[in-house]
Amino acid sequence: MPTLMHLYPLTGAALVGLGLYGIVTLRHPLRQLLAVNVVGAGIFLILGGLGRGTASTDPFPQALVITGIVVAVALTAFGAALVVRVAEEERARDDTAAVEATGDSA
Amino acid sequence: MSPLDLLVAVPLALMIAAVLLGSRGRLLLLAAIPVMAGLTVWLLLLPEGTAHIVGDWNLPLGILLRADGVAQLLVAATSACASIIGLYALREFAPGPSGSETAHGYAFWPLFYLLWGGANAGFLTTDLFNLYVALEMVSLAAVAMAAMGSLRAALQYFVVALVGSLAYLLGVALLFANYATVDITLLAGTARPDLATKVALAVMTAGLLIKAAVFPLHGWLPPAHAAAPAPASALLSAIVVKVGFVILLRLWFEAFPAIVAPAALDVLGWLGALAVLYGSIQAIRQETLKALVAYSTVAQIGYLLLAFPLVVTAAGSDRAWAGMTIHAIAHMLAKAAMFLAAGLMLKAVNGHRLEDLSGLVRVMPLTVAAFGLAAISLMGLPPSAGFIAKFLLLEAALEQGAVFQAAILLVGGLMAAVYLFNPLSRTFAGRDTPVTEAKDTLQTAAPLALGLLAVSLGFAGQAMVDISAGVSQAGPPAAAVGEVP
Amino acid sequence: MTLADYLVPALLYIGVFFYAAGSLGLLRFQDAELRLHALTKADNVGLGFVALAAALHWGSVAVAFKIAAVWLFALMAAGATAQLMARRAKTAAERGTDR
Amino acid sequence: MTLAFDLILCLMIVGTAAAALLTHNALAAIVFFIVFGNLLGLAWLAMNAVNVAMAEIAIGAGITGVLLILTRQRLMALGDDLISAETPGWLRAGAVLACTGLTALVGSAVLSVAPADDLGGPIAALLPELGIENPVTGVLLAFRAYDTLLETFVLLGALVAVWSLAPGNAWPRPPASLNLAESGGGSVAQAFGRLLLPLALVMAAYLVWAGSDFPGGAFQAGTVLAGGLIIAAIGGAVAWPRADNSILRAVLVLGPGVFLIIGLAGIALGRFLFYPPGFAKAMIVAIEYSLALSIGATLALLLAGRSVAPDHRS
Repeated sequence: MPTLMHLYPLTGAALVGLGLYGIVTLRHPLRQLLAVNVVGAGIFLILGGLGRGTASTDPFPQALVITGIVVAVALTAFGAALVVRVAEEERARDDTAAVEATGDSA
Repeated sequence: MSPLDLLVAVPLALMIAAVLLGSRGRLLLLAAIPVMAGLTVWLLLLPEGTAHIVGDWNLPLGILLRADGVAQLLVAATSACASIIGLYALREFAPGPSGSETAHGYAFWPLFYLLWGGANAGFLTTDLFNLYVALEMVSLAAVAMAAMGSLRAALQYFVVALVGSLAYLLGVALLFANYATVDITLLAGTARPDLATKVALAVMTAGLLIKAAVFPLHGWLPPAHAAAPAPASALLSAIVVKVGFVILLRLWFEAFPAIVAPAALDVLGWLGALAVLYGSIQAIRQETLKALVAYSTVAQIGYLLLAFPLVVTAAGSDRAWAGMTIHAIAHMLAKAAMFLAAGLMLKAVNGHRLEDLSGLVRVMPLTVAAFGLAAISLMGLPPSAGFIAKFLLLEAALEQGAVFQAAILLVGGLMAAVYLFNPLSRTFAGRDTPVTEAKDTLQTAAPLALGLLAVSLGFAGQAMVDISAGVSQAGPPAAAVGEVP
Repeated sequence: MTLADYLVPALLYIGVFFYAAGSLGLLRFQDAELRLHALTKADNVGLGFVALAAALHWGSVAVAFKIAAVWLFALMAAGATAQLMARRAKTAAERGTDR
Repeated sequence: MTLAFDLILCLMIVGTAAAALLTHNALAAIVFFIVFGNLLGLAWLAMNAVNVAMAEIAIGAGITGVLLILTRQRLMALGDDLISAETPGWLRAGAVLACTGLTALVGSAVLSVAPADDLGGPIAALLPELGIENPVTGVLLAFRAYDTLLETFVLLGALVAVWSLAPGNAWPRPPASLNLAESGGGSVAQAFGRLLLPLALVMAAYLVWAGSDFPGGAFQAGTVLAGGLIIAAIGGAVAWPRADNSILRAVLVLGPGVFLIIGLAGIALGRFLFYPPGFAKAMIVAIEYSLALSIGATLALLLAGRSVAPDHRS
């Protein structure tokens, strides 16, 4: 029986689908990282939104969501650093290749 | 006092020390090994079904820690693998000659303890959300270690692992909303075959299959495992993939056995069979040693899933359960031994291809022997632990008339023989390769010890079967359950 | 109905008007300096009116004090950010790049 | 009125998320993501979850947003134009189908569950034992303290993992400077940074203290602290320390360390993470203050990134 209380968790379900679409179709890893965060936000909305009573909101899922948000930012930060490092390495490889190419022709 | 929490707390305390000291503090490992060994023995000696809550908070609010057979065996194997891999890594991740430290040398040690503590936390808890946090501890350490080898492969691994974790977390959210608890022992008592439960189980399983690198979701594993430094590869293949596998066991056989359709188990069994065949064929085709060993992991994970339909069937289910669990720890020991041995061999010849190995047995016989011992267990030859596992599974399969599974078990063993014989035979044949690396006793001993353990554990087959049977099917200890609204 | 009951919505409408003006400026003005000008000045006045409405609505001195602190803080943050952005825009314009 | 508000908010949340995912411009995507995060914060407020709203706005929108912007800037400095390669049409069509299917499946699973506050009652009954009034803090630091303990190690581990990416010649030098105020006339940014850092400290201390009884707590406080540190770094008021700075390392492990020690001390009294009766609040506040400090430093350094080589500019 759908109720108005389902509005936010349903929004969460939509975010999960949208985010997954982003992960699949976006090719740049930073954009994928952003999409992953959208999925995470959707899951949190489902977790917290289904814990709402008529008068109060269950503090238990709220705490789980806060834990989840912190874990998400930790992983996102590492992922972002990894993306930058990969780009840096590829840039360095391109530069070396360019230097070698000019060296050969000279 | 209880080993259930200390097995997590001690590695975390060591992680703090490692953050403070970096590779200068790496010799703390020598203190950690006896402590963790003692805690592991204690864990193994605990009476069957020992469990207690954390702090003073009963279920469903609190978190229950429990020593069942799976946890006991996997924690023990993790202790053995981590200790020996750590000893091997002492030389690899050490300060340079002038006392200067590298980022890898610094970061390896905190990540190592994070992985160790996270894996133990995952094996010992019965709480699905707690398992999520443990899973992320392990994944984070694993990706960072993979990045020490290949950044590209690590990035791919990272995205895949993140998607797997999120799928798992989505299931946890649905289960909590549906049952107002995320404790496996409580879920087992109240499980209903409703839509939310089925969707939750489906997305969690999909996420965990990705994390455990089950065919066809294995694509990330070979590049990441093959490129990482040898100790990191060993940790990834031995320990990390087992965490996802154990959560699958918890979900399918503990929380929801009552509502799982046999057809669903058959699907997992099929996936396992495909993984065995595909991984083995790929391993045979590889021309570099570490890629071969990595594809062997894909194949060996397949056996774990192959056993799923055997376990739920009543007849001989104990044997299939034991075979599956023992296979998990046999693979841990053997694969850790194999990656360490492979690392030493490749470093010695300064190459990575199979043909670089020619004549190596004359130069480093002990390392080749370690590789061979690990191969014996992976092929499932007696008297190894791998043999016990495959024998139990085969017996269970034949008893249940599961000819298909039995055939896969035999074919998989033969294919393992093919792909593992190839590198071994190269070390015996041909010209001698010039060897560059100076010998290090500890590093030579490490894979040998793991290989010997993998083979000799076969003699403890009955003991392992007995331990693995220690599943507290009876539900949570009465004292641990509070007022359920 | 007390005076506050009329004042609160009135203040809110005034606040929203300034927000709308600021947003319009952001969209319509030509260069970075003008846009910043619209954003920081009009929007902060708007925020001030909304804050005033909120303070009146709750009608407690302690809350009003907190809201005033928030507004002051937002003013400082907007000023400092706008200054940084304007300087960046200026150097970018001098260099002839658009970043 | 509320229904209209909820509906519009949900539509805006989905809309900003879609914009963040579908736009070609990476900067626009990030900006939409930050707006999305702030709208989510409003959604949590509308759901009476103030603690989560604060965490979402501060961490989900704030820290993650700054992180994405900094990462974009670093990538552009490396010549990465951040253009996501066009994916083939069949893949997009398949993804649309699959994701619509998943949304429908998850959506119907969501609809099959009746929203209910199941554990609020039992938690409220136990709070007097702890001596605190904010139930979310109670869950985080008592009932689920084990989760929270492990989570703080995930955060610490993430920083170590970021540090592990430092190139060979860079370790253990400090991360790249964020200072925007170096080239003369930077006094406004600098003054703001100088002013903000002590304000952030006071604010963080208040959030921890208030967090026992009102919304707030160590994670929100740590984020405020991290924000202050970042602004101060942008203004040039603080410089990043070297990774081998022992004071820095002590600050980073302080929170997890105190948490672990209190947990282990509980073993002497009975069980891991057992708080002695009557001292629960004191223990929780001690853990939270040390955690807030460590979380603040960790988050700020996660944004700052890893060591960079001496000649590196970004």
